[in-house]
Amino acid sequence: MTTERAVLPEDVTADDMMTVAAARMLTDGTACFVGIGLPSMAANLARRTHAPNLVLIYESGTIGAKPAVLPLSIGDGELAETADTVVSVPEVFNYWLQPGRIDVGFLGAAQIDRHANINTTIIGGDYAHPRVRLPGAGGAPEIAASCGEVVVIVRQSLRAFVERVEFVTSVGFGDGPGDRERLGLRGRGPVKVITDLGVLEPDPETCELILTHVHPGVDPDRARAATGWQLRVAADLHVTSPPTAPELRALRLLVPAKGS
Amino acid sequence: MTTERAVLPEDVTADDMMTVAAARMLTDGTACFVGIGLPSMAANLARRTHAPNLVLIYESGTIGAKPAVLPLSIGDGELAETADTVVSVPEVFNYWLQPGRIDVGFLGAAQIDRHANINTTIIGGDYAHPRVRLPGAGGAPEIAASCGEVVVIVRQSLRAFVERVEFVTSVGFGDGPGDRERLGLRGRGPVKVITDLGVLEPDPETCELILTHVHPGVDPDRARAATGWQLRVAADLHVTSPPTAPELRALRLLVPAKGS
Amino acid sequence: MAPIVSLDQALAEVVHDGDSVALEGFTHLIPFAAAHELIRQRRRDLTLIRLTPDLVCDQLIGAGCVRKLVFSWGGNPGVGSLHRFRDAVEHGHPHPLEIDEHSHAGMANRYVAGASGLPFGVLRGYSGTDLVGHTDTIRPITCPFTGERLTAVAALRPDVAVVHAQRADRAGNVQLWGILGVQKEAILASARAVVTVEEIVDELEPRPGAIVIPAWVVTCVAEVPGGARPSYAHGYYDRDNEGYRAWDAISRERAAFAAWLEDEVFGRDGAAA
Amino acid sequence: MAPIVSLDQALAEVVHDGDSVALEGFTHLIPFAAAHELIRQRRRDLTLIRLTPDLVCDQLIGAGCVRKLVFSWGGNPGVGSLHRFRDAVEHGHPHPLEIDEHSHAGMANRYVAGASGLPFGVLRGYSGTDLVGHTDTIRPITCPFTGERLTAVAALRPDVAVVHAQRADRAGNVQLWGILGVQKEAILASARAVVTVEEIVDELEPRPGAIVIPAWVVTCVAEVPGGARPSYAHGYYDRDNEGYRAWDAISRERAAFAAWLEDEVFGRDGAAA
Repeated sequence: MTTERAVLPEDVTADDMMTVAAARMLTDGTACFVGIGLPSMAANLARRTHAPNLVLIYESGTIGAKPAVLPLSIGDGELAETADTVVSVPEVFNYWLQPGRIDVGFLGAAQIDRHANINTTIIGGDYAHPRVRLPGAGGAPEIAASCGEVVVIVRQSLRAFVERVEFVTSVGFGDGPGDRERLGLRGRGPVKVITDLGVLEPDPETCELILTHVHPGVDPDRARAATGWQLRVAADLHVTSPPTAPELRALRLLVPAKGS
Repeated sequence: MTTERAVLPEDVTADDMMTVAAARMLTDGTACFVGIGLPSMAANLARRTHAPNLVLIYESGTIGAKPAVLPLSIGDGELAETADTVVSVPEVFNYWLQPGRIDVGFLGAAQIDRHANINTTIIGGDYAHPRVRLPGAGGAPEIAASCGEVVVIVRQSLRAFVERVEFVTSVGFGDGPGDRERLGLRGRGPVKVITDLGVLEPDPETCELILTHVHPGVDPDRARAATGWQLRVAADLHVTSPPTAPELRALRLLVPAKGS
Repeated sequence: MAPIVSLDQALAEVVHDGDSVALEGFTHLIPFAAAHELIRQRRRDLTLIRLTPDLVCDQLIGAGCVRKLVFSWGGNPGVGSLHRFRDAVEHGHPHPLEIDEHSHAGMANRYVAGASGLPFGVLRGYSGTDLVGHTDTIRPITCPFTGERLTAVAALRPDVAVVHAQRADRAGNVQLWGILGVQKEAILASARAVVTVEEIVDELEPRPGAIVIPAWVVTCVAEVPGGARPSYAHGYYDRDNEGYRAWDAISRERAAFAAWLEDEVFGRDGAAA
Repeated sequence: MAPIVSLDQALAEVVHDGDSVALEGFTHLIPFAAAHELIRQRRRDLTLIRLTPDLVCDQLIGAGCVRKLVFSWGGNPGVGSLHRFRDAVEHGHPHPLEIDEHSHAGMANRYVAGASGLPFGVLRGYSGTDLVGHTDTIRPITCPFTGERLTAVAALRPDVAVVHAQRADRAGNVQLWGILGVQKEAILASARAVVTVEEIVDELEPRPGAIVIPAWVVTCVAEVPGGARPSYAHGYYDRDNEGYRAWDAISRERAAFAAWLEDEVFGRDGAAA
């Protein structure tokens, strides 16, 4: 169990580390369906570092977008101007996402549970009278269902990492092994959950998310304390390698450090 | 019963009269789904005479085509160059034809029967071993089903006008009253069959095609003799008015008279 | 073939209280000016249909125009919550809001079915999600060839579609380009369609990536330059991202929103728009 | 991302005996050169899939490459019959031809279903026609919301799509414009796709009405100027209507066709094409 306590350089935040770690999950030349926010940031970082031929697909129908500036929405004009082609919203979901042509789906989450199910619909109360009404599904349910695999990016906290999501907006592994097949979900589902503390991966046996990586300077106990279920730690826990100079340079060009 | 025997001028053939009579069926400002051959000729004649704002739609996805020359196929480049918009073949059938947006479908036929059902599939033998294999359905079945109404153009002969088509490629009135509703066909179906001898229309009671017009110089008996069922003649049989000078001029520009 | 009229006339004639109104434009070409005119005309009990209710729906909901929302993602893109939408769902203010909630793929296929004259669309979706339990517009369907279980969604057939586009010609043929969203489907699925445009031109000179909606499927067209702000019109002006960020503060408190409504909506004239 | 190869290499690597091959192009951009190369390579037992089998299918059928034809309209547009097709159906020459016959709307929806990863498509069609009784790829389906009876058609999932387009860039991104037909659907419904183009260019300068097929869904591209003749390539050359008329005489007699095959197909070189 490798637990040398490397720490991150002063100028690298946990969010920076999370974004860099997420970007590293993307293989050059593959196609990635990109959610807005952290996923978009990480995907665009990947395209500027090790994956220049990453094909970015946004639910706005922009296929092969190469934004020079980070888009605020999934429908910024920049995406259409730089795309290989722009198709209608029905087409991007029916012809491109649904058949499983897209290798990786990159999603965020408000709540994620032990079996990597995602909630972006309500928190507290019931559906008719929620305490907090979240935006809802968007493209996520079908991205989670049909992409070859799914990578989730979410900050780790007791609020976000729960035993069981209050509302299943997008299915990870349902109640466990065999559920994706039973539900007819053809993609492999979530293979990695990238947080500001480390990386979680599903246990092949139980489909339960376990901690496989911590970021430099993060004690596994901190990750446990930020998780709403008994988080298991992989026998061979790894420490994420800190951002390289080129990764940091590219990240800073993408998102200037706070205050700069 | 008006039966003054006007005759057509020397230079006007029965086909010319058929085309002119068919063109007259189209109302300016309506949308017309055009089959190739005689229908296309008649529709383009209408656009050059009384219906300049007729919207021509071809199954090649050319919507609002304004061909300067008569196309040989339903996919000539001229149609795309002059169209208001060009859509894919799935779109023209799903978004434009199927919902019933198109007022008139203009069809040809190899065989048509007493109830205006159309055969363009086989003649003689059986389906597996036909004596004559015809081209088949193309867009006709759905044009016949979904256009507001249908106009058929076909030369009248014992071979073409049969008691019952050997193969129902496109449904007119099936076996008679109520069949279109029963089959879920939402358009009114064939309202006119224009031939080189006259015009047939369905009897509102029986949906049987009866002779309502003869072209100038045509005796109703000639039409009867060219029909494979006991053709009834309307009590108030009319004689088609011969082509006007402007109609003839436009027709000649469209299709030069044989030998000229 | 589609008359060119003023914004207020267009909406007064085409949109009535209680109508179901598809207000589309996917981030791009959102018909803000038309929505503000609906507020000025004090339309009530509308069923608002939109994949991504963003500021435009927050405003209509806060102004009390909306009885029911049919949607798939209700947020302020890249910023956060829609506070008027949340206030309606969480506290029933200004009055309770009925919702019919879907995913983007489901909504897109509901429009496609409507545009195609079909009662339903089919997709691989919703399976295993809790969305299924909260609407009657999602049902299972079995493939008659393979026996495979898939999902059917009910067609959308709005009374009216309201969209914004870059241009129309004097006959009312509409041209739009850039991100296409579901506008064509929304227009073709709806019984009537109002289109606002940046400009009326003599000739729709062809453009790469542009689609044309023929005038004969459009009810009327109104020329409203800037009609999509703070959203954008590709080739005319950019998205006002600052405006989207600023909305968070404006919409957070009922009073601030009411003041905004007075100044920015009721304080302006649709005929002049 | 899609390799640029020679015509003969492209087809030798991608199309095998017994494959189902979608050969599309709706009057426009018909891949004649690719079809002739299939004849030269003496492919056998192909299931040929095409809405409008015209001369290109007449040639493949007459040359004995085709075991089964999946189609919706088999004629010589504006001219008349396809004599080789008729000879195969009526007399089993050069050998019997199995057929799966549909309407254009049905075929289009079968491609759409295939491109969408669905096992079937739904349409209002075939009801009351005799087409229903002669194929098992048409079945009734009931709307789970309204109970309405509609028609389902089985998805098309060809082994290979072969299409012709105007241009590709060096990465293999394909651009086509004019009449679009079902080429995009055919490519996306198929396991592999070969695209022949009029020219390879450095940059796909955007064009009105053009669609782009990304290289990552294309298997390989071959540059074949004139590859659609006697069909046409919008912006490059016109349809050879005389050639279509002339085909009637060439194809009417088996001997004349055999002579044409020797001279025009086997007498030419695919690598040079």
